[in-house]
Amino acid sequence: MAVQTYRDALRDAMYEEMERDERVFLMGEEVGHYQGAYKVSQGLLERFGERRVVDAPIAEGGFAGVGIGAAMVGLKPIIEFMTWNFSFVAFDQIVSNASKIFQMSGGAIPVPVVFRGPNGAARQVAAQHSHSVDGLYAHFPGLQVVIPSTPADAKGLLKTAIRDEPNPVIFLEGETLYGLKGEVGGADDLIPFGKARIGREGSDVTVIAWGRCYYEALSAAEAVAERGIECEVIDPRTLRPLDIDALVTSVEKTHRCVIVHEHLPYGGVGAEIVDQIQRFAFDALDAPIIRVGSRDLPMPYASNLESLVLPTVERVVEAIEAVTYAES
Amino acid sequence: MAVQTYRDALRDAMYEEMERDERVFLMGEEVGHYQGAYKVSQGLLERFGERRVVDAPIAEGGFAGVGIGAAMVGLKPIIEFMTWNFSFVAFDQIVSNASKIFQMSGGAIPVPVVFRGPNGAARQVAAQHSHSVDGLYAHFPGLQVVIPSTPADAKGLLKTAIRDEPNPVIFLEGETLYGLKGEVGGADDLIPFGKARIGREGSDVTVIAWGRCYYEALSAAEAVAERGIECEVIDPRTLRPLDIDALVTSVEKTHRCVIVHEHLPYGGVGAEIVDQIQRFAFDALDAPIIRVGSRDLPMPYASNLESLVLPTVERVVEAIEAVTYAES
Amino acid sequence: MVERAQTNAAKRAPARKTSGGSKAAGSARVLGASAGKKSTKGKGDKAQAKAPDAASAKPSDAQRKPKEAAEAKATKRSKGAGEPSAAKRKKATGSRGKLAGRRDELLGYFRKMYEIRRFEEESARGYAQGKIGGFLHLYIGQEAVGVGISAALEQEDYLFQSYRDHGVALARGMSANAAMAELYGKDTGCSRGLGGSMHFFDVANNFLGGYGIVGGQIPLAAGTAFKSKYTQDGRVTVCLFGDGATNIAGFHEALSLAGLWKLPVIFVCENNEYSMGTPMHRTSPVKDIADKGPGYGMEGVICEGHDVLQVKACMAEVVERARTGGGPTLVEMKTYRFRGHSISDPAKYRTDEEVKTRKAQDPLVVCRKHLAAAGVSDEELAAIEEEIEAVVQAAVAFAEDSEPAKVEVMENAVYAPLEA
Amino acid sequence: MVERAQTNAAKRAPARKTSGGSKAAGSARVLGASAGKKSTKGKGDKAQAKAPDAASAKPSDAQRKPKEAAEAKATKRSKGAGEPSAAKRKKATGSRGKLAGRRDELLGYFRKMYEIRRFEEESARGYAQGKIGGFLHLYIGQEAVGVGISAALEQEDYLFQSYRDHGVALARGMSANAAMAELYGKDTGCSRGLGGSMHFFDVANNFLGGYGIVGGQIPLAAGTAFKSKYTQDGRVTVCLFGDGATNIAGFHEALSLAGLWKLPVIFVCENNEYSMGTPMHRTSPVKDIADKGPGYGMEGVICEGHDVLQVKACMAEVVERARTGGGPTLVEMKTYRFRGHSISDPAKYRTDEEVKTRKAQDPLVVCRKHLAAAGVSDEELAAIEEEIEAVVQAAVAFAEDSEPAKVEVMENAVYAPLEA
Ligand SMILES: Cc1ncc(C[n+]2csc(CCOP(=O)(O)OP(=O)(O)O)c2C)c(N)n1
Ligand SMILES: Cc1ncc(C[n+]2csc(CCOP(=O)(O)OP(=O)(O)O)c2C)c(N)n1
Ligand SMILES: [Mg+2]
Ligand SMILES: [Mg+2]
Repeated sequence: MAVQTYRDALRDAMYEEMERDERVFLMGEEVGHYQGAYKVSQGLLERFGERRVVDAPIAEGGFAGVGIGAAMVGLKPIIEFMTWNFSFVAFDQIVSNASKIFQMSGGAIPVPVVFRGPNGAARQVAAQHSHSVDGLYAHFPGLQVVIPSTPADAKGLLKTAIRDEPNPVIFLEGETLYGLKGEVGGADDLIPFGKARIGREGSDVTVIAWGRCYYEALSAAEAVAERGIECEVIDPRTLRPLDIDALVTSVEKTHRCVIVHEHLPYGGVGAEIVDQIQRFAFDALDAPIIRVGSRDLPMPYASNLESLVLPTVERVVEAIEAVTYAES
Repeated sequence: MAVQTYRDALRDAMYEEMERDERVFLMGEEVGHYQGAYKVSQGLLERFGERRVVDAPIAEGGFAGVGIGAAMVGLKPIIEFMTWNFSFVAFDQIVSNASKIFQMSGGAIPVPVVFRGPNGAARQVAAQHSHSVDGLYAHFPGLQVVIPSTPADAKGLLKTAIRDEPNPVIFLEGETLYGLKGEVGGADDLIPFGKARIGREGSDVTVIAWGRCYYEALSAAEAVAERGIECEVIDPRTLRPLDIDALVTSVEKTHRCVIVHEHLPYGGVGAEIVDQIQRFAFDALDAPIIRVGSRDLPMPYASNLESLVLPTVERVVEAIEAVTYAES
Repeated sequence: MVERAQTNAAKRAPARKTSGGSKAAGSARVLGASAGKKSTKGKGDKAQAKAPDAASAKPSDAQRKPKEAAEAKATKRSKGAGEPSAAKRKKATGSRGKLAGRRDELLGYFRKMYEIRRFEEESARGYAQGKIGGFLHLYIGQEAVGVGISAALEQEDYLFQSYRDHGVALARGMSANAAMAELYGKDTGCSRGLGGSMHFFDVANNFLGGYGIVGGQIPLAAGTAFKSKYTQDGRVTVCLFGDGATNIAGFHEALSLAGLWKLPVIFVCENNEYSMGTPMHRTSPVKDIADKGPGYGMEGVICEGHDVLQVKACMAEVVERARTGGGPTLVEMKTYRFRGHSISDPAKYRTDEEVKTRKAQDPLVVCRKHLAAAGVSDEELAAIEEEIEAVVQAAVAFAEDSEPAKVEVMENAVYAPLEA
Repeated sequence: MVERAQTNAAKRAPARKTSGGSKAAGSARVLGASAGKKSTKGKGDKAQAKAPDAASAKPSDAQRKPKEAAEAKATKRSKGAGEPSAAKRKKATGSRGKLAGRRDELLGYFRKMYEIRRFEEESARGYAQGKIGGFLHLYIGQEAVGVGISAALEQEDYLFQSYRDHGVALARGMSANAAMAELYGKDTGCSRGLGGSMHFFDVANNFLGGYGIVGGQIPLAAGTAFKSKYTQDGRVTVCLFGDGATNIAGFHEALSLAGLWKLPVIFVCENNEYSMGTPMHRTSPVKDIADKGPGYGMEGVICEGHDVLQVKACMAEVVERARTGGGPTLVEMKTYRFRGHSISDPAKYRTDEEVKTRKAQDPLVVCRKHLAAAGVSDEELAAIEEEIEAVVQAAVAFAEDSEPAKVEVMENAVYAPLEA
């Protein structure tokens, strides 16, 4: 297997799918001539030309709608949001149109569009640029929400997203993960939606984490392992559909659960997983489930404050200690 | 105490606060000459004139922004969304500006704006017009989310919302509640945010419900009371801030909990309450917490299907039976 | 242990449909201008309003302005801010001879417009009887727009509309049965009972939907036009929306993109003078919607929307331009709705006189005049009316008798739901 | 048992501030036109570019066009679609005598523009040193716009800007200390370290913020202007944004509302020819942003944004109109940024030649010419530069020495948070 960065894995997924299927095109701000604000689309313009790699003006609601409309009549658009923060100006298109047209039309019109881009806080980009939107979009039936943490998942899941029909896909990348290296699959290695990946096996605590937080979870697991606490770290990879079976199976083994996510704490995916686990594994639980997420505040600019708001390895360790009633 | 409809209670709250404070104005589509799409602003134009009761073109993002901007410099705008579905085109203004400016400015610029309008499904208005947005907006720190179920709460909470500083208020009314009658408070009876109301006392199951679903909860409580199950029905009234103390206190008494809401099931306020209760009352719980919400589907038009999607008294009864391990 | 519903992918919308759509509106493209009497300049023209039924085509008009193509030319808008708005409307003239040659075409238009009118009246009745629920926005008064547009399109062209979508869907070729069954929430409805009044869909006729969020459909239309440019499929997209919709985000972003990329799309604003209860002068900073075109690098055109022939002629020209790479146009159709905004709106915000004046330009009345000029007798029209009556009554019966909307359809038309 | 943080309401922004703002840009309103040499027609004018330092004011110009007021009149835009874009720029002429009378005013502009330039250079340095984080968008090259605008405003007028906000904030009167401390994430920063580069705020100077979502600030500006109309406070709001921002929702909805309600607001597009890496001809359907004004019922005006005197003169006129009830204007400032979009952008999408050509119109160079014409010596300017150098270095030292941003401020500036 080849070793690649997460960024290149995404690029290759698009490249290969565009080679494979003439209907696939990429549209977004700076995706073409600039090679992508984060260089994820590097080289695509040169290979596929302006017809299929389309620089869009700053009009997210407009070009999200263009993607939806084009998908309604048979194209397979990949719409890049320069970051997911900017999807808020396209929110109505995503929620009122993309997620509903398939059903409103009585199943007649599928909308196979992929919306993708970096999600979550980069560093010190402050309140308007630091959103993790996973908790937001997973709320809506008719959307599928994908959030890969490794280069292999990035590639395999993006390929599935592009080929997937009929509902739109919200594909959440990690800006702070773009440089991460790892092995990736080949042109035909698709990763199905709805299948969690066990990143580390363990018997004492189930730690569920995705996106960037997957690495905080792994680090915390390493840290507590030294003290004899063995964590099972699971990455759901897709938040909708959610592989609740895998999560519940693990909790039935460990009897304890910590969830780590970057999104805001009120509601969201984290709370949904808590709800499902307490319903499906009520008798198995030996301690309350604890979530580690962003603190409940708009993101401050100053780095000393930002690091108090984002989830950290220390906070994950504390949560693991709390559910195991361990001393720190 | 006077008896009024929920609609008139809202109108009077605005009327009284506009009398009291020259800085308060109402803006929205059809709020003036048309007297409000749902007649909530009946008579306000005649009393306060076009300067303070402002008919806006269909430009929710624009006039939500006008409300925020006006609030930044000292006015106290009430911005009506004809229904909350239409707030999606103003989503970025609400989330990126209204909820954040107070903090981004280092606390220098409060944004005392009230966004209000009917929330949730009316009847058969289909996928794009049937959203309950409580689960959506409660996610964001910097917003306060209020959802009155009775005429008294409607009036008292709206008055607090208008007088409240410094953060914006999301005020969610019930279209299907507008005609409901009840006693209401006087001009100076404000109801504080963050205080739940116990609608029915009981010892066996805590049923938490708000908005329209409060009535489904009460009906279900009546139904199971005949079989000797006594429910405590609690309406949080404000979802952010959330009176978790009151909810936990009740669950510690009843050891069982059902949550009823109209919003979509994935995440949202319901899941948040589950999370908090299982954290704060873990040992008190004798059964998993069960939520009754909208089914996880875009809302269909046909009435036979719509009533399968919306929460019903029957589904609440089933949930109560489930947490009490009762036979139906 | 946990079961999750997982659905099969539904069939994709057919990528291309080339069979001719010889619906009532007729599939033959009439390239020249319509004929008819000189259009009024607006509601102020009382003289005209006083002779609603007379077939008043004046041969002298036709003699004065013999060049049909020139007449059909949609008025170019070219003005800056500050200038008083001086929208010039296209003036159509007619002659008995000209119209006689368009007899069948006119009959087709009449038939379809009358069908829409009667369909809407039956919808209102069904609503009053509680058979139809939700919101119901009628097209009565605007029939000429939908029918004239459809007449100017090829079967494979794409069409989008707002929630006020029954008339346009019927004009595009949807059967009254499928339309009425949708209103009744039945499985035989055009959206299988899931969409209702505001969300009609008809993929076979490339009617890509009615949409409930004001302006929300406009970027979608830029999207289908993008597809046409991408695949060079030769199709044109037409997107309708109201006057009120021109103030919202979707209008701006879609027109900006379409203007920039020269997409084959026609943006048609049905200016019925009101957005809900608010007259346009209280919602728009400019007097004519067409004036919003130039800022998007496209022409703004005004057309008298009560005359199906003028609508057809105007659309034929701009559609042709779009089809041949000339880019988008913003067309303002001056029209009027005779009923309230929706079925629950008593429309008290306008005077009886205003409505009466406008009813003199009822598209059916105007069309009847053309028909008379073309030599069609009242008896012939009465026969058509009778036929249509049967069609509409059959649609109601069909809707009544159909199976209710199905749970499986609802559950299968969404991917990856939670098991709640 | 569960603790929830509950905060005190912070103090409201002062409702009114009437003290004169004699900041460097000067509070005296100069009503007439600026003086200076004939402006170029764009980047093609190489002859001009070759003499960047010569004081080339030609007395003969002034004699040919003696009427200052007429010259200052911003060019009215009036064109429809299809016409070739033929933006006429305001042409300013100058005479040594005229400029001599504006000596102090010019020195004030130079001082502020130079302060901005040096501040930005130090920002870039702080970023390279890792003292400043996040995104950093510099104002270098656009100084004349911010300074000229501020000069045309009263202290109590409201101002909004995008994320490219340092220069405008300084022009408006923010201290370099508060600005630099904000970039360093310190409690003494203008937003107490919570906002950072993109979110400067300065309530005392009615600078109502820098905003990160493209176009997001524009409706807010309509909101403060609405407040001014509501309270008749006589204030005008100015809202800046980039050329790229004119394609987005917020631009459209805000201009529609302002045009409809005749709000006292000036929309200033800083057209620096690029949105990030994309030149304007690939983002806008029209060649000049000013052409987007008429569709909103407002005049579109083009101004040469590299000349602070022209900016001031143009703004003075349209601000006066807004203040006296004449409604909003869309002003297009033709400008250029010398650096990349943000500090991390190498700006490879433009040629060295293009940048070199534009640097001949560096606002500081242009201002120096005016100063020379006004009889100001190089020594005098060198002394000012030295003063400013001290101010900027002091700001860096101040930022370094200040306390980091405070947890309490962060926690108190939001109501009703969960206890996570
Ligand atoms: C974004 C949004 N805001 C408000 C509404 C409520 N609404 C439905 S139709 C309508 C009026 C639309 O007027 P216009 O665009 O002129 O179309 P018409 O109804 O006249 O055909 C309004 C305000 C909506 N559906 N969507
Ligand atoms: C809604 C939104 N989309 C995208 C971005 C990312 N972005 C930031 S600045 C920028 C370019 C803006 O160009 P312009 O409006 O011309 O302003 P300039 O930077 O040239 O001053 C983009 C695309 C954003 N901040 N907000
Ligand atoms: Mg209308
Ligand atoms: Mg720019």
